[in-house]
Amino acid sequence: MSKKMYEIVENPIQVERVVEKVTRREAGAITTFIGTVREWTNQKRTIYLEYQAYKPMAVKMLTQIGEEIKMKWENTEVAITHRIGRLDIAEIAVVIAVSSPHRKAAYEANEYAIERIKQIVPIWKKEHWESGETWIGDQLGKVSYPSGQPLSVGKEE
Amino acid sequence: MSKKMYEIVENPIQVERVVEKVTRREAGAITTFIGTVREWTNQKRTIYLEYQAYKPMAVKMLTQIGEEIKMKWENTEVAITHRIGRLDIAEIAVVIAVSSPHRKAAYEANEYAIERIKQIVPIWKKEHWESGETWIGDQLGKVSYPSGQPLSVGKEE
Amino acid sequence: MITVLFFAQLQEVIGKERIEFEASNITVGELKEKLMRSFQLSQLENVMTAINEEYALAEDVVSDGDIVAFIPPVSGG
Amino acid sequence: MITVLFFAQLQEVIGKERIEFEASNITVGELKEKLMRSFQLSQLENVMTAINEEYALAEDVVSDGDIVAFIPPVSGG
Repeated sequence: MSKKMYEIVENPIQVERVVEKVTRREAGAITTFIGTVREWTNQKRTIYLEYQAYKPMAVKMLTQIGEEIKMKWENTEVAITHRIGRLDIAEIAVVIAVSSPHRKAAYEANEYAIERIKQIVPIWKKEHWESGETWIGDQLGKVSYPSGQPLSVGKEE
Repeated sequence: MSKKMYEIVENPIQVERVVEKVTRREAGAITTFIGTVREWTNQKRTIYLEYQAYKPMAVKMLTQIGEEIKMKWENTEVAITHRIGRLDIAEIAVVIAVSSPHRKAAYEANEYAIERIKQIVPIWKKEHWESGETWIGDQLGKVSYPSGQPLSVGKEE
Repeated sequence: MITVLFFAQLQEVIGKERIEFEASNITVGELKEKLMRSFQLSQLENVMTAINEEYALAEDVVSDGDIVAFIPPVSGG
Repeated sequence: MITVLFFAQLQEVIGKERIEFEASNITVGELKEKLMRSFQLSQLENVMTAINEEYALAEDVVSDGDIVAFIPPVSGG
């Protein structure tokens, strides 16, 4: 099909547009996951977020996740759009839509998609707090890297 | 709040409008369930559906489901819109949106909502097949009532 | 006066959305019996009942002014 | 010529999005060693590597014309 099912975009995401991509006559259930920018994490207040992606590889990995889902859950269709750049509080960072003839598969496959995104898709989030900024690394058990650590600044080759 | 979180409507449902009702600065995850009209059920082809509701009680029951969710999953927000009247294939019958600070609760609470709707909300679906029509009764184990049965037509009092 | 509402297949079988009649201190169970006789309905057993938009039990009493609704197995969603 | 891409905190620490240099038949592990020395990076161990947009292992070989990307722990979603 000619619709782009897996996209990295720089402008606000329209939920309806992503849902439309998976809407089919044979599907009775569509689930979506919408990830938004949360203001408070534990006691820390986020001012805004900045997402960066390795774009071509991110699209490839999103596509792979979709293929994995279609193998695991029969007759599902998947669309994922992730936004990058600066995002303010309550703005949408990611929309995952899964359609299926039956609802159970639509819920399970959707949750699988977000778990896999957090594992393998090369996208990074930088939290801008009131008190500073940090790149967040979820992949290896919520590791976070305060700027400049654990890497020390060096000179160029 | 003044937004109508639980609604029975007769016109097409905008997913975005329902999502907006639960969008909050403290939520990082929003899940939606979108129930659409499926063309094929087993080997039978649906031409269109007709939904009927006992409207005031349906809104009351949707509200109750929302309250149940807020008791079970901390800091969730819920909005549900169900459409009635005639619906064609692939049109949206129901949208459930749940927001939460964390995604696990948003998925679980959303699935709980659709299960409860199918148990207690006074809304009925009439399938118009190629070969006839049937009111569907899901509540007691997928009972269906071909028109005129098991009730026999009688005269008025 | 009691108002009784019918939906879905029940509404089609009875041919009306609502009926009104005089009665008081009748239970839901008794009301069902009465309607089954009046309309020659073979069964209302697996049809739930609501009084004033709340689900009711067979032994609950219907009073003057109440709105009773018969709720066939639901199929929303 | 090999192209190496940096992202997130790595990009900030190194101060560039990409570097290019001559090399051939070098493994991912050897390339990491070389970069750690060149940029005085204290660690690249938990940074994954992709060759031409596919995740690669330390023993995989980088060839002329390849694009190598260092992928710090991801945090999308």
